[in-house]
Amino acid sequence: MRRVYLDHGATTPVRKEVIEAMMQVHSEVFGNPSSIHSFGRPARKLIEEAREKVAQAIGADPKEIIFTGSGTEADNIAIIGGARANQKKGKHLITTVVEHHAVLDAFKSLEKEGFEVTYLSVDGEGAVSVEEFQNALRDDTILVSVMHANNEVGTIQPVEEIGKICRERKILFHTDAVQTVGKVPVNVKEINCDFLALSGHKIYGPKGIGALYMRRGVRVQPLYHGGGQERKLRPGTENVANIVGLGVAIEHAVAEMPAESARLEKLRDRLIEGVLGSIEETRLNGPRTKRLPHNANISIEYIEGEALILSMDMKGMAVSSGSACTSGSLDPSHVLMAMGLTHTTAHGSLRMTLGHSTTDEDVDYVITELKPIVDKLRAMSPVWERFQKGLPIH
Amino acid sequence: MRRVYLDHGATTPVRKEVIEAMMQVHSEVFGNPSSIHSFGRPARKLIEEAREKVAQAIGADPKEIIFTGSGTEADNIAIIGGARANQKKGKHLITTVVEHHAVLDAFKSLEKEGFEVTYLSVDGEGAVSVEEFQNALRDDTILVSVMHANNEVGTIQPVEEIGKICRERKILFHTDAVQTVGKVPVNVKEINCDFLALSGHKIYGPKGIGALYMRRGVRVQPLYHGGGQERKLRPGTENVANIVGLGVAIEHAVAEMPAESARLEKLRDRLIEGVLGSIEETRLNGPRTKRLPHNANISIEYIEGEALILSMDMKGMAVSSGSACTSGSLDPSHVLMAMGLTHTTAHGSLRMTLGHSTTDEDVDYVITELKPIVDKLRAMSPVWERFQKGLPIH
Amino acid sequence: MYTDKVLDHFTNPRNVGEIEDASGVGEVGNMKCGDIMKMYLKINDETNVIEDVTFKTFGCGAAIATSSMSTEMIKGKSIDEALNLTNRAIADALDGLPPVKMHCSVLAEEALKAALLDYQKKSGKNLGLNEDDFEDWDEE
Amino acid sequence: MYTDKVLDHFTNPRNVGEIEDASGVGEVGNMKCGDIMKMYLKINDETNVIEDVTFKTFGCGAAIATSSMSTEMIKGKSIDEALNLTNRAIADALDGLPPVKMHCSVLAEEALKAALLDYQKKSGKNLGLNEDDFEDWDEE
Ligand SMILES: Cc1ncc(COP(=O)(O)O)c(C=O)c1O
Ligand SMILES: Cc1ncc(COP(=O)(O)O)c(C=O)c1O
Repeated sequence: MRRVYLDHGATTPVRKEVIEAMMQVHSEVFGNPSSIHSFGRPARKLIEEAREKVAQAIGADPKEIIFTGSGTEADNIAIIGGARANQKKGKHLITTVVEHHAVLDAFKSLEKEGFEVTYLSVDGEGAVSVEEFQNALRDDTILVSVMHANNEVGTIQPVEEIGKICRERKILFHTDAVQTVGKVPVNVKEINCDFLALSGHKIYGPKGIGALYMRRGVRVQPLYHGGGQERKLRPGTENVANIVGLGVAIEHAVAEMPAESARLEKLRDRLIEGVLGSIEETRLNGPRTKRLPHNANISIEYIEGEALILSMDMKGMAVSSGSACTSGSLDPSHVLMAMGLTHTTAHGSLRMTLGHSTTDEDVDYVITELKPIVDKLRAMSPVWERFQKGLPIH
Repeated sequence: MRRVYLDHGATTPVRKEVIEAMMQVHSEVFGNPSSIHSFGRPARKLIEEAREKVAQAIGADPKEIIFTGSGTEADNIAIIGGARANQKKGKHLITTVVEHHAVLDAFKSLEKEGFEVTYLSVDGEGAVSVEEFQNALRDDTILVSVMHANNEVGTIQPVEEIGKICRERKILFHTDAVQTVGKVPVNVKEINCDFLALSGHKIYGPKGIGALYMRRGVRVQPLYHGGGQERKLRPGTENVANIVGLGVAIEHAVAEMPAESARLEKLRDRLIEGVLGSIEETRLNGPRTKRLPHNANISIEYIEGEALILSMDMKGMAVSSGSACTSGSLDPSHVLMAMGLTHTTAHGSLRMTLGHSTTDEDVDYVITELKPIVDKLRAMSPVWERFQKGLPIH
Repeated sequence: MYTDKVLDHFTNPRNVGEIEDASGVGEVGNMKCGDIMKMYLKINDETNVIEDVTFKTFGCGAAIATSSMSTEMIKGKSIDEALNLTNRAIADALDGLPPVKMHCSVLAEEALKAALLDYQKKSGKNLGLNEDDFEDWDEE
Repeated sequence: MYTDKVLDHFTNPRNVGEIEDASGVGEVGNMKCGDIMKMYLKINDETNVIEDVTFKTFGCGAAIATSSMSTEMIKGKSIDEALNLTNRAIADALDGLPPVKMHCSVLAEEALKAALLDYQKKSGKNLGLNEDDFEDWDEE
């Protein structure tokens, strides 16, 4: 059976060059980077080389890069660490309703500490409005976090404008760029951000490594305590192999971006058109153009997402859904609900995220195989029955 | 030139079986463990298998194991998370003056939050006294942390007794077992602990992975927020490869422990005797017997540790020191100072930690090569001059 | 995540469909939770035997599998036997469900009881079912 | 961490030792900080030229290297030239020091000044050095 991996938004395979580089570290450069002897020094050097690569990829200075254990950690250090370090200046924070849980839950925890958070709404395509953002600003606003692009529907946010306003008002601005690095240009100077989070496993690097860009001069309160590693913000012996892996991964990701993103965009468009054209009662979620080049998010009405994923999986297609059951919770995607979708439409959403391995044949395969699956699930669905009989959908 | 790695206490090489297992994960099981499709499910399975191995190694239930990004993280979650979750019951905490910075700095940060911390002293061999511990207990004591064995001088602490008293009084007990797993038997039931921290890179596993044992029923407040991974205590996409690596490493470490520890103990004793016998004005730090089997910590009076490390490094010997300059701070090891050593003696300390690769020839090499190095540094030392002239050492 | 039995019932669900002249029909769940189950029963009024049973389900893999399994478990059985079917028995018959999916088995039990309640109303027989019971159904 | 020059001066330190009949001897640092430097000067009273200089140092690699380098930099120089030697010049001559080690170069400068102060006292010449300056030495 053909296997078609269309879940690159969840994680990517580790590229060959990355695996090779990491293997070499594991077998040859095992020293502790904090050791001053000849086993430790090469490890330190590898870390600093990787730091340069990450800095270069996003237009930063190596001194501004802190390696973390994940994108989640980078988000948390920026948001919680940044808010706590600046709470004397004010207690108001701004973010959006469509952030990843790594951001959203960090803000929720800050609310418990006495911070006030404004959650910006989004329009039907998942985009925040700069105007609403401006209206939300207060004299005591100290930190703003708006993701660069959304992980579910791929909407790219106006971070440059928001960043510019924050800079003018000396408000810290964080952006979660976990989904954009290697997909669209990411430059900390253009975004005008003080913090930026990225993650290795979304760009063909290893899992368990992320990086936080922290602009020179910005201070945060550490969340973990211990050794002096990573400017005391991420104490603990460094994950040298994964740091090296991230360096190699980001270097490749940025280099290949122009060609690869154009290639994926074409495939994505064909996929979207193919599915919308062949299956009735489907709709694209998120914007048609201002979206991540590799993201297709489609609602297939009257069937439920997990059932769809499982059925597709049995035909070799790996996809994800913004639906309830995948996460073990009963709520449909907070992103889709924030965009104004009904529960029915949100539950039936299907996210297909393309990547290196995706070919024209993969797209054809999905277009061909999806329809019979949908037909089968709809034949089983009491909601589809209602729809066909013209009865109200509750 | 012969290369002799005697810094296994800082970090260990990654064993072949671990590298192979991790490589296989990187190249074959790249899915996100949270994905329900056929790319994600095998990753989840690998994590749960590794969890069983870790649990088994320390006498715990798999449900009681949380994978973290390092030993430091495990320490922080237990101490900060445990204290915060229980602050309604009391604000008093107890630890020791000889803990690793991952523990000590976590307590320092809790002091800033309003907790009161008692730091137990140690005797001349680095051991805490159960009696002093009992006297320190208060009605509002909620959490105690005593390391299983010290990373610098190898002193094994009476954790079982302390744990028993804590259990009786329903006080949470954490132990940092980063240095003991795979060296001496570690069993959470015998230690009577509620938390236990361990780390991959001290047992021939990868860097950037640790585990926290958290006894069934115990609750902590998370430090990072985001996805639901690792019971919401370590959110972020799991480092599957490193988790698998830790599983393989700990399984081997525990299996080979009886034979390997006996072997290392013999080598260590020969090393200690050789150095003490051939170089005047030297002393063993820490206990002669109740110490980690692979740890030799020796003070070589009247010379400074970093100079010693560098000189030994130039002859291929990788060791570490509890002296000032290695850490970029000017303070000599807090552990040695707590044991009552003078600054002179503390600055001249040398830690040699043996491991898999250590052979009889290595030990001979160190015994032969160390003396001329010490002679040269002493010839340069104004303090040695004072000593020889019978002048007071300030 | 799912046992082979769950996957089997999900992939090849038994007794999917409607029964034109059903003796009782029950529908439970709602769109918010993302699970709706509808069950159709054909009951022999004389023997009280469930001669046919079908379902339609909007929901996740577990929802579909528990629906399918529950129809298999009551087909050809008496009303009394059906009334004794618990959600745990359904889950057990599927070799277990992940904890977060146990509510699906509850839903399947509910759908069956709702269909029997409908039959109670239509047939005038007293099966001991009470409309109110459906409000505070025990979702474990 | 260390430059090749630092490692060279650490491994092969120049001018190690004592001068029996030194014109001036200075010792700075303390055991607490882990660095003690002692410098011996042989000065030609007529020409004010530093004809010989030696050191003894207890301390880290940087402490030994900066001691060694500073003796090289002043040997054969006049007192005035020696007085103008800054810690930064010593560090630069070693192709730099890690930030945490800059204090070692300060110590080397201090040891030299202390030895010159001792010479000032012994010779009765006024070199413009003041005992008090050693208290609040500018450690950058
Ligand atoms: C006793 C002890 N605790 C904690 C740690 C920290 O472990 P990690 O480096 O995995 O953060 C170490 C090692 O560095 C240690 O020796
Ligand atoms: C937008 C966004 N932010 C944060 C994360 C978290 O990254 P990580 O899995 O490395 O913790 C992800 C991916 O899961 C993401 O898509």
